[in-house]
Amino acid sequence: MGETPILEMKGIVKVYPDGTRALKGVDLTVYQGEILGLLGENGAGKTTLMKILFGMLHPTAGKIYVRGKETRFKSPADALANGIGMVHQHFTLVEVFDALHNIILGMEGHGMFSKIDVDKAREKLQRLMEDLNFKVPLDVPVEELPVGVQQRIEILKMLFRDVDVLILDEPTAVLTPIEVEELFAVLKKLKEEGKTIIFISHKLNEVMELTDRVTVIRKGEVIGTVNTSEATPQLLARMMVGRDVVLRIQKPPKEPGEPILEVKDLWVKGDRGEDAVRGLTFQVRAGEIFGIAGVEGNGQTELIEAITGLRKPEKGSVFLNGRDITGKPPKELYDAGMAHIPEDRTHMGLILDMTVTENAILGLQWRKEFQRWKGAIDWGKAKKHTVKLIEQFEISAPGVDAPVKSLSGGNQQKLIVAREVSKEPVLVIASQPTRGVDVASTEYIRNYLIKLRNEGKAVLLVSADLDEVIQLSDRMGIIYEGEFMGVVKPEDVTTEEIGMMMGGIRYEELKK
Amino acid sequence: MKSSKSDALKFFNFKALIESLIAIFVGFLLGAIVLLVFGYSPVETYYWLFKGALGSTNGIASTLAYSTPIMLTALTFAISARTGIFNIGAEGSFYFGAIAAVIFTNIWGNMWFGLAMGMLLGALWSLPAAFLKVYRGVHEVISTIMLNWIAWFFVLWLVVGPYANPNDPNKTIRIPESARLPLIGNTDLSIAFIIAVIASVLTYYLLWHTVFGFGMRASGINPKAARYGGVNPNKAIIWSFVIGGIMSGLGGAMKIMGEPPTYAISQGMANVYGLGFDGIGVALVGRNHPLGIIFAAIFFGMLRAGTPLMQIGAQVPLEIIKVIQGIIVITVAIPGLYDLIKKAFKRGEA
Amino acid sequence: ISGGGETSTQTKGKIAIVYDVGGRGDLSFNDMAYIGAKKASEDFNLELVELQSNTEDDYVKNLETLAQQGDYLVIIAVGFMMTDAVKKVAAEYPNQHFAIIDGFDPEMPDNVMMILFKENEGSALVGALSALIAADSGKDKVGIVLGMEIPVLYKFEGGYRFGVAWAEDYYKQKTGKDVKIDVLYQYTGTFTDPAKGYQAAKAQLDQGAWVIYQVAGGTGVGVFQAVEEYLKAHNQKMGPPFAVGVDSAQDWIKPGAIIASMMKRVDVGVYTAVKDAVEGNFKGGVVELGLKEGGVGVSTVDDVMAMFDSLPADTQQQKLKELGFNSKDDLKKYLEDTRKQVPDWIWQAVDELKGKIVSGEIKVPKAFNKDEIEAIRNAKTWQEMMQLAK
Amino acid sequence: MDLGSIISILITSLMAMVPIVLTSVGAVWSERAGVVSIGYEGVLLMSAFFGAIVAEVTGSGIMGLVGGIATGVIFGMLHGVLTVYLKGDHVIPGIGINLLAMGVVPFGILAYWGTAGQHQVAVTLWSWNTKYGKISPMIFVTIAISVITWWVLFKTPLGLRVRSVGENPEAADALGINVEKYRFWSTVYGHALAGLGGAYMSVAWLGVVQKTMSAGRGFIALANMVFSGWNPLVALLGGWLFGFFDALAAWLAPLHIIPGQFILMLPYIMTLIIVAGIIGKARPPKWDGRPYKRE
Ligand SMILES: Nc1ncnc2c1ncn2[C@@H]1O[C@H](COP(=O)(O)OP(=O)(O)OP(=O)(O)O)[C@@H](O)[C@H]1O
Ligand SMILES: Nc1ncnc2c1ncn2[C@@H]1O[C@H](COP(=O)(O)OP(=O)(O)OP(=O)(O)O)[C@@H](O)[C@H]1O
Ligand SMILES: [Mg+2]
Ligand SMILES: [Mg+2]
Repeated sequence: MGETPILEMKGIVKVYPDGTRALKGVDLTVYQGEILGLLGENGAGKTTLMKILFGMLHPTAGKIYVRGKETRFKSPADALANGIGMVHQHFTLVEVFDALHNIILGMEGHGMFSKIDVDKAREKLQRLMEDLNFKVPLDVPVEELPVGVQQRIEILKMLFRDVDVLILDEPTAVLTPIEVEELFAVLKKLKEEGKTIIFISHKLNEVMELTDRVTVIRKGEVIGTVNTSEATPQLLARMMVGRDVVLRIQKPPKEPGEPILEVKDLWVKGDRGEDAVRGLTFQVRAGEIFGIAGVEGNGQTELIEAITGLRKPEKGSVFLNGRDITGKPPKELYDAGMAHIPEDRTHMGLILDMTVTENAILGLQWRKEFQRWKGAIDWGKAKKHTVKLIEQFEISAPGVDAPVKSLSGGNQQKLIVAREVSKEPVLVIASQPTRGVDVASTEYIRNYLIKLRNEGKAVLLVSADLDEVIQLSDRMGIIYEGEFMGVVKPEDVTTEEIGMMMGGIRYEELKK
Repeated sequence: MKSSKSDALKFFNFKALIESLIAIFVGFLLGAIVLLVFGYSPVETYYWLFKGALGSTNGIASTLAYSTPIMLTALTFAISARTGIFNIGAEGSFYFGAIAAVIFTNIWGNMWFGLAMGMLLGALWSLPAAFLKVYRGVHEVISTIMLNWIAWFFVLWLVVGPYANPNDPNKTIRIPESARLPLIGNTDLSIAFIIAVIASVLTYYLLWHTVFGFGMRASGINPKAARYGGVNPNKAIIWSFVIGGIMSGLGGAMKIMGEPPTYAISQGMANVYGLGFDGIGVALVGRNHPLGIIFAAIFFGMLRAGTPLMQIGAQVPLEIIKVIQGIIVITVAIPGLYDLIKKAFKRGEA
Repeated sequence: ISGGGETSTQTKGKIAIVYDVGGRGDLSFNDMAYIGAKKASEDFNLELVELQSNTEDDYVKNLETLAQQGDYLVIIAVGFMMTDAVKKVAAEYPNQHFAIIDGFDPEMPDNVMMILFKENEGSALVGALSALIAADSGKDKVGIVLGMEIPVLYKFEGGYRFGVAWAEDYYKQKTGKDVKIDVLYQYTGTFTDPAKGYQAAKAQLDQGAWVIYQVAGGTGVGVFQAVEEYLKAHNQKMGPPFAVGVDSAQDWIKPGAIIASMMKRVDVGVYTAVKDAVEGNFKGGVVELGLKEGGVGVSTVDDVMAMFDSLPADTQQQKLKELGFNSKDDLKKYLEDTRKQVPDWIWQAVDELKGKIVSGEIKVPKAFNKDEIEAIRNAKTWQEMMQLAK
Repeated sequence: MDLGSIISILITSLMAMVPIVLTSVGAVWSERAGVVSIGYEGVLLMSAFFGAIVAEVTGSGIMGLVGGIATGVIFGMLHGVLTVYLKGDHVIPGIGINLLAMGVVPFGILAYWGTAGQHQVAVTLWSWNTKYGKISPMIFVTIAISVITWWVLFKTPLGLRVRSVGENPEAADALGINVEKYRFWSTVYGHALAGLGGAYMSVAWLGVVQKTMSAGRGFIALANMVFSGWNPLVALLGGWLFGFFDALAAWLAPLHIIPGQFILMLPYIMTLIIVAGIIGKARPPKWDGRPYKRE
């Protein structure tokens, strides 16, 4: 860790055009060669601060010093020229381009009208990937790649530009535990090479593991900076949230009841025609959380879509409360008592350009309680319902008529959970329910799932967060290439065993 | 709590209204410059324009009469736009609505029957584009442009052939008197205008106050989420085409059944041509909101109704009037004009 | 009053003219009506108010707006599409004089003068001219390119066919040789797309049409272009093959490529209506102008020069320069030379037909609707066709 | 149908394809960068008019084409400012431009040449007059432009950036690519090609300026653009196919096999059949028609 800061931000204020004061005079110091953690709840201003550092936003007030020199960034081009690169919270990839073109975009080489020298770029990239042991397929459109790989492409994009400072905005939110491990290995290696890294997260253990120092911000202000070696998760959590948080989940034992969801020999095809789900059979019983763990892209998405009526299964059947619901459209399933918290909240769970109220009744719009008469929505009643959800779930929203996109991701997720639960379902299907959600909301959502289980509902939980599955599930299936490697009780196996099953080794083989 | 409200649930969007008004004002201002450049007096021109459009009962009646068909074709565009579809097929459905009125009122001289058949044929003609979109993935811009041309030649053939008026081959057979839309008061304005306004309000109600419309709008913004929300986006798309077709078909039927003196389609379809396209502009100026469209249509109607006096009084040729209309429409496209002007004023104060 | 229109000080009154959607520049009845009205307004010292129509919906509004003002000697409505509008407005303003070009309604109020033209007669003459030019060159096809299929155009097509059939007979009698001249015809579906006219004429030339009569408004401009290109490709400055213009004397547009035009003297009709109104002789009812009345005819070089003279002076100079002539006389000479490409006996034959039609010996059939034009298309001889002219 | 007729139809279709293909290719480029315009119809008409004026003033057909391009550039800039910099709606300005053209051109013809409605252009581009019809060098220019545009769009850094800006401007922005600059000049390029197509109509193809001569080609070009799947090479093929069926319809019309109106439907029906039967789904650039704002 060098003595002179490579980067300094002083008194940064940011007021958005709509009047939101996102940053209220933030100071930040980054030293050469360190990994600095930036910790804060949803909406604390982390992204805003980093976008300013990257030239994507212009500060309302404040100064930025790069290597001791005051600098103004008009655009990311200036930041990149100064050796600062950023990997965004929401991926900024051109989905129809392959990785290679995404990476070289803007750095294609000489001559706007000359042919892109693909071979040269490929060579450089291959070397880069080998050095870091960090591989991505270069010729597949990125939209066809799993998120974990997309994440790597984002990082490679910056490394390709030889940046000295790498900003990573919540890079682990969408990664599987294995991928997180790999990422951390790479980041540590980069640090050894002398790169400086700013790492944003709300996951305390990650920050504890990776960083040298941590700066905590809350509501646009810096709460403090600590050396990681001197910090504890509890301390950081308190700094971040402003109160003590319980990171433990209380789960009383409970005898499960009748099977609510029964999946029998289900086969589902993926988008590219492959067999994504290969003959799965399982039950979820009343008063039980059945978890599905596994590396993402092993058929979880297709399984959930098939159960929830969004994708036609090839073969097999699904029963809800004894009724055959195979291939039935979502509306019928909701009427039959199913609720679904989808993995992709911005593209599926919510309609971002619609209001909070409209989103709060999405999937319940035909319910009698919101009708003036048959087919006519009574918005008054719908709004009352929305206000109730907002209060009950402590959702922070500008108003019921505000577009839902003006809510932070965590609050958006809470709104989805609130809405789905308000369907009074017998079965809740929760897919990645806490992805990208801050600690407090995560805690809330997890506890709520337990509450539902305690009330006797059946819960099917899919999560890439292994801790989450282990903590919440009564039973869990470990999925690999569309098949269960084992269905176990979390307390009966070790994390290592689960990890091996996620890697494709069957439980029976493990026990041999 | 921030006061950022979306326009979805509100009856009126004040800011959008002000913005449209400012745009129109700026458009007139730029138009005035053009007039001056060509040596015409803007004051006189606009005086005669407004006098022609609003200065008499007749003027007002023409303004509203002009606004009627384009209000309906604008609805066609807006309904689809709200369902995520760029449907420019209003033109074709309009032709079919018109010919349906001619054909069926001559079978049974009943006004309601004529309107119903107009709506039916308009809806039917919208189906090919809908099915091509949903089942073959054909982009609606291609299909509707092609179908408009096909409708044009097909209806042209009906007009000049089977349904030509034997006594006056320059038009089709006429709508029988029993099926003509009643006129309002002592004017040439028929109840078509009222029906169009009702259709707009119903569309508004449908889109914003029914489960059905909710599903359509959801599909338009995010089909994936709509599907998740229990809506079948493909059905929503088909319905948006169909309801759009109904509106244009109704427009076409009323154009023939509700406009004295001809009550027939002219040869060359001169009295039914182009109204579908005009509707796109109306819809956009009305911000794809059925209630906004009512006012936008009346505004366009004014520009049309005012032109004769403008030509006579200020001796401005029709072409210049089109230029001014073009400028006004372009100005309407300048976004945040309201904010721009507000900012400019603030800067002035500081 | 500011404004771009000609403001004559001291005028004796006002006349108004309402154009149909084709508007000025249709090279057809709107332009011709303007020429007549302009001339009348100059001769009688009147103020001329012109009103264009955006769409057919504007007709009533335009006429009504004028009638309301009540100070026009006569309001001239150009085009059959205004018939209903004139009928309605005239009934509402019985003291206002109206004249309508090409419009007819049996119940028209009697303050309306309906000026009609026998386009079939004029078309018969150019039909005969075309067919004889073809026969003389040993060809067996002539063509007609029309605009949108509307019944008004049947009159042109029917007359043209009659002329062709008559010419077949004439040619046989003159030379003793049988000829069969086919008429290639196509309705392009538009009056506004020169490219469509160009393509249609090109297709007809490919298929052997030797003279092409255009009845297609703006679309027809493309017909001239196609014929001129054919001449260029064959290193000819003048036809045959030729195009035939319509409505106004269009020969000046492409000298050398256009042999003549079927003139429809809307200008004469308009002028007469204004004159009657000025002199207090205005009478409602039908005024039908045929060959006999000079309402239609084949353009002469003088007609073309007069048409050319109606252009503004600097436009004329510019045009002459563009066409490569030093003076109007050069242009005139060139037009005369063009006509000399057709032997005199053909011109005489056309005159002979004209004489017979004027005298009433020959009646040219007039197709009003699809059935009638079909009957003419199916008829074998001109006599058979004449039977169809009741 | 003999060989001569086939050659003639081919030539006619190649000549007819030029304005449609140029406009489509321009629109492809502009939409690849994310900017939609429906004002091409008006641009075609106005550049036919201004192109002819420039040709006559300079005495050069080539300069006439340049004049058409300049007209396109001006309206492209107008559209670009409104949509790219002021973040306005992408469709409305086009409607305004089309209206404007319907006023400017008839008025302009009368005001400038003194002849109402039409004007025979005195200076036209050199062309090769064959027995089977006129062949304009612009056919080859059009083919070249399509191929070059395709190549630049898919093979060069410039094209990569343009496409990135239309697919995901945020991604481009985050890599220091000036989204607004690329979008703006892409819009200008798109309209410039339409301008060239318009000037071709008056200065090279028909030798006439007529007040309605665009006759829907701007819209056909947009349909062709979608048809092409936003690919300049396919747009070339599509434009030619359309021209071919158009020419074939004109050729078949005098034969009167079926009522004329049905013959005239031919190009439109064939397009529909081809699209429905073969092409199917075309996916527009993801951010097509959407303004990009950072904050
Ligand atoms: N585009 C925007 N317009 C208006 N306000 C915004 C915008 N983006 C962010 N904000 C505001 O700025 C504040 C900080 O947001 P920011 O995205 O920086 O938070 P964050 O710390 O990154 O949160 P998270 O952990 O959820 O990513 C928020 O409270 C929000 O209200
Ligand atoms: N268009 C907008 N208008 C107003 N505020 C906005 C807008 N977009 C985002 N915000 C604000 O920005 C904040 C952060 O937004 P962002 O989308 O970055 O959430 P996030 O960082 O993903 O949150 P989370 O970490 O919970 O996922 C939110 O608090 C929200 O209020
Ligand atoms: Mg953030
Ligand atoms: Mg976040």
